[in-house]
Amino acid sequence: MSSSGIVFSIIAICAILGGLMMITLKKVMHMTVAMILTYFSIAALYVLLTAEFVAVAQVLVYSGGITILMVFGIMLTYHKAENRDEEKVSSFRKLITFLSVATLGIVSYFLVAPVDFVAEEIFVGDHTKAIGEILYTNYIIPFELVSILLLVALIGAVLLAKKDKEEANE
Amino acid sequence: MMNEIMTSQPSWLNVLKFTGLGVALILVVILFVTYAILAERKVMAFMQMRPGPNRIGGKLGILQTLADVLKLLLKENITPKSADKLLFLVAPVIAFAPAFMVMAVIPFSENVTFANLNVGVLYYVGISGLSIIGIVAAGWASNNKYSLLGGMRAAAQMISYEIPLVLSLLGVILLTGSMNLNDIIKAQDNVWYIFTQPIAFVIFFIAAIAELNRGPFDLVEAESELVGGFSTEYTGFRWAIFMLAEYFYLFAMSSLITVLFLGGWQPVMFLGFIPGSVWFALKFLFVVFLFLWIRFTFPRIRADQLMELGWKVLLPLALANVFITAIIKEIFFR
Amino acid sequence: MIRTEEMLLNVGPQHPSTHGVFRLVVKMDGERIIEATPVVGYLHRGTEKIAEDLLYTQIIPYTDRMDYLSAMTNNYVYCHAVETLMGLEVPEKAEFLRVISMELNRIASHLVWWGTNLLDLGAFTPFLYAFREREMILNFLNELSGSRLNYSYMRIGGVKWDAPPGWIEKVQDFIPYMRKQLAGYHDFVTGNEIFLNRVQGIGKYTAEDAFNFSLSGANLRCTGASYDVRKDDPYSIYNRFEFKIPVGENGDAFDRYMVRMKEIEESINIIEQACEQFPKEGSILGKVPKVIKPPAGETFVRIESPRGEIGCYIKSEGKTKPYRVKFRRPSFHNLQILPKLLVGESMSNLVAILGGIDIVLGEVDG
Amino acid sequence: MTESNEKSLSELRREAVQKAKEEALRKNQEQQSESKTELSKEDKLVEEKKRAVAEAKAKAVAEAKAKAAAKASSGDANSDDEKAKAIAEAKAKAVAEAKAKAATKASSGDTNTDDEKAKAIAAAKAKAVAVAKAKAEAAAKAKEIPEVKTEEKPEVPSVNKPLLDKIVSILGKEYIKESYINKQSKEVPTIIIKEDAYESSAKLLKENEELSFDYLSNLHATDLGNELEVYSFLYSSKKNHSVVFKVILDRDKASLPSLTNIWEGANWPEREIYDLLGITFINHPNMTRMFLPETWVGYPLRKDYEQFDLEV
Repeated sequence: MSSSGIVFSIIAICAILGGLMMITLKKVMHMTVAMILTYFSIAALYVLLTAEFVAVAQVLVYSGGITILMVFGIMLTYHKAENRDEEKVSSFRKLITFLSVATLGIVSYFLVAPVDFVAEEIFVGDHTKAIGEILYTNYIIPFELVSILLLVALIGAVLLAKKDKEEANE
Repeated sequence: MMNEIMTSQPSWLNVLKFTGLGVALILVVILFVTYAILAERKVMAFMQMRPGPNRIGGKLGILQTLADVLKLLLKENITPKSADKLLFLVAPVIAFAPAFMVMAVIPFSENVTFANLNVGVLYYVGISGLSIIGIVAAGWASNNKYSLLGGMRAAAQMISYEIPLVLSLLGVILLTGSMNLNDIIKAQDNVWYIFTQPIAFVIFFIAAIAELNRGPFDLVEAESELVGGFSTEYTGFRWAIFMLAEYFYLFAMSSLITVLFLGGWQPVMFLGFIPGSVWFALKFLFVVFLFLWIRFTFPRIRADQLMELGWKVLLPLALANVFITAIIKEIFFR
Repeated sequence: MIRTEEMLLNVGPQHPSTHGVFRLVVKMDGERIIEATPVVGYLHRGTEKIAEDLLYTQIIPYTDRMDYLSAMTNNYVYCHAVETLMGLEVPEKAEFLRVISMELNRIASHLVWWGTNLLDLGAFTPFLYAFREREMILNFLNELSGSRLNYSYMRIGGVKWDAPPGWIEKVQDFIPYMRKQLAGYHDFVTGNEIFLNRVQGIGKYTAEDAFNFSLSGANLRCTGASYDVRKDDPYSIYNRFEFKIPVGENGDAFDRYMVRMKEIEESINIIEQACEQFPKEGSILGKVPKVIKPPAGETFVRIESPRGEIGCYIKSEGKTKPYRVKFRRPSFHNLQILPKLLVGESMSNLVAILGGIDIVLGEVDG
Repeated sequence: MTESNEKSLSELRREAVQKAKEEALRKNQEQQSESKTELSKEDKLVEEKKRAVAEAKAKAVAEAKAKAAAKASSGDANSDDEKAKAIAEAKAKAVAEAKAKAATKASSGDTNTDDEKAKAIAAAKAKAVAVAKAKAEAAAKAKEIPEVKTEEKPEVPSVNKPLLDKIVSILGKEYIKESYINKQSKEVPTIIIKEDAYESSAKLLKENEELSFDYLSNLHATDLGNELEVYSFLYSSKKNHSVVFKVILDRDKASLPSLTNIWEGANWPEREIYDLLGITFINHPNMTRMFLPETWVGYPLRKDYEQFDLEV
């Protein structure tokens, strides 16, 4: 295996591990920390593809996102509930879960296996510039539409927050 | 040098080289931190008309910080009974690791850059944002209400101030046409960006103080309100790691400001015979001094006023700055 | 609707900004305070009970320890009460020494307040500036009384020591220096935008409220009410000096700040005049019987301490020990309005408001 | 007390003696008519009363003597003399009152235990002795003063006399137990209100336009031995005058209406009083201990307080 292959394997395992921890851990804060692992590993994968801009954007966006998730996790969950005893899961249910996961694995393997990944030449150069050029030429309309959507979301969030305050004052 | 290693074939030797360089850098930065703390105390003492540390290591207290570090290392590490043990342990690491990672992109002189990334500026901002997760986690894991409040404040402050920070950078990036820090320095060959982008500099500087959680924006710790904020329950070396992260960021942020607005290692006027690294160090120290000066002069700002300043003043200003810069560049520099 | 959990926060008894062992149980919604309940008594030493078993002169040191930042005024109020009860005359020179030492102490006390209040607001440097000047005043008082904090300088019927040679001149030299420093303080802090934002408009109340809550001192005068015992019920020789009673307008934390700062100026004026008129000759202790045995009866006197109106009630049965001693402790009364001021404020404002009230826990708990 | 200003001293003396005598006599009669069945007790009471009367007489005589001496030495109306006189007068009154009180207590003997009575008497006696001593001292002092003017001059009425009169007339004489100018306390008008008129008078003191005592400067209580006294010092910021407003309470059923509705500032002082002297304030928003822990036993500022756990 080539050295990049080794690095890839390590990072991929980290990403998967983060995902697994995310769904198995019990406490909200632990889950979010596991999420960081996943997202950060994915960013590392982008670096491996020399897509620096995407990698950094990934980190930039998700570090803020996860922080907010944490804050909401702290504020909106009832902490004492986290310590309750584990619910008993029937073996039947475990079996069903295992079967469905296994099926999914097999199906996706057979779907992915025949696809032939042609090792295209990795783009070397200023990714940022390339992305910018494409965004502002070929994809200008979707780009602008997304901007408007985000703006609407932003204004909506402000409005919602403001309404809450007024209600609280009443 | 770095580029050579980067482009060479992967080998165990390279792994060794990387490790060695990393250790060298961390030692340099730790040395800086050691004396930054001493300098901070000495500058503070000077401003407050008192001698400052003067017992250990002669009149200047040269060994004071070393003694402090030793003390912290020897102290007992207390984990509160009701704390979340795992996260309590991991949080300092999460806070510290990014602080060191951001050092990689900063060009200390023409030749010494660890990673000449094309997205250097963005890399810095992105990675430094990760630390906040460690701080929020520490606040939550301590299971102390003051810590939690500190963590929450940290989150709110980071989110509010990252936006003006990045937006104020856009002016510089627009003028340079690159996010590579080396390119940015080179673009300041004739005139520094502090003169062409003064508004951006002011916004960036204010936002930087907030990002560093230093006075007057040190609401996260705010010893008079939240006792110690997120680090209330931390003792010994774990606490020291938080402090280390803070001073690492001070180092990194001062370097970044030097690079972005003060022309990095570019010499002043005709004094080109002095090596670039010396110029860098001088400008860097000046910025550090500015941070210290501001810290000891102003009272702490209030949380809601901090938000107001961020969203209602800095953000619109930064946007206007980007807008004006874009127009000027379009008209005059095309 | 999504609701956040309310949080019960114990501010104190060990907290950097409560200035002692004071506890506030705060119910919070995020950073907003819904309800605040002060809990005091951690420093209660039972001074009034102890005093019942002490001779009249033995009580003086206990008064030092109540408001340890301005022990002179505490000494004075107690001695004044005994003198009033006995109808003793105090020699002029003693009164001058008393006034000078009290006003010096007032400045020292306000300086501590100024420094610590700004420390609460997150500015460290002013604290050290304030303590530098305070140190000089403490040196003066040390030379006068032999002690730096708990002076026990006053005696029933006079004072313990005469001013050492050259002391008055030293104090006179200090006056222009202090004026200069005070101007420096204003340059440094009062005009600061962040500081103004922190204190303006918070912890507001009206003069009516202030009277209703029995507030006194700067806490009362910040509302515009001009009530100062030194003017309204003159004691000692205060009616010989010209000084103004600084008042505020809005009754917010900033006005409290300004009133105290101006009070320092007025104290300087008083000291200046007192030093000029200081009698060179004369005794420092009046005609006091060997055994102090006030006639049966009761008395209540009040004077103006840095923190407000401090009073002393003594009931005598004609014995060598008082039947009942009670101190009206201004901090205790001033603190009462705190729960009302804190509702709806944030954690940051809590320290600003509490700092603005200027409490000394030794006095609150008595 | 104040009416004495215009009267000559001899008159006053006679009056005081007569008053005490009358009072004691009245009490005696009352008691005799009241409880004839309880013989053994009655005997004791009679004895006590006799003693009280005798004491009152002795006291009055002693006082008069002291006064006469003072007058003789410095008949002139200099301040010392005046003060001494005032003190003596106040004392005479206080003593007479104390004795009367003791007598009252003794007469309502059915409820009281013998022990208590004894205590009350002892207290009264102690007081009497103290007062006598003080007076003697005052007299001695007065003698020391070398002025030898024999001319007699009436006392200068206090500047606060009109205020006192005004307050008394506004509050209503029938609600006031006693009112005088306290010369030992910077001539502050002092009124002792009857217990049931406490709250309404306080309200009147604050709300009446001519008085408008808007500032409760001090509020505390004292254990007088057989009763509790609640003392409040009121000040008017508008008129710049002050008054002392007192009420005397029964020691066993110590409760008063709270003044927090009138002056918010009464809140903590009332809690302090509750904490240290055990007076309960009705309608107080938070009648809990102020300084001591809730588990504390007893009220430390009461004179008969004994620590619950002595080892501590």
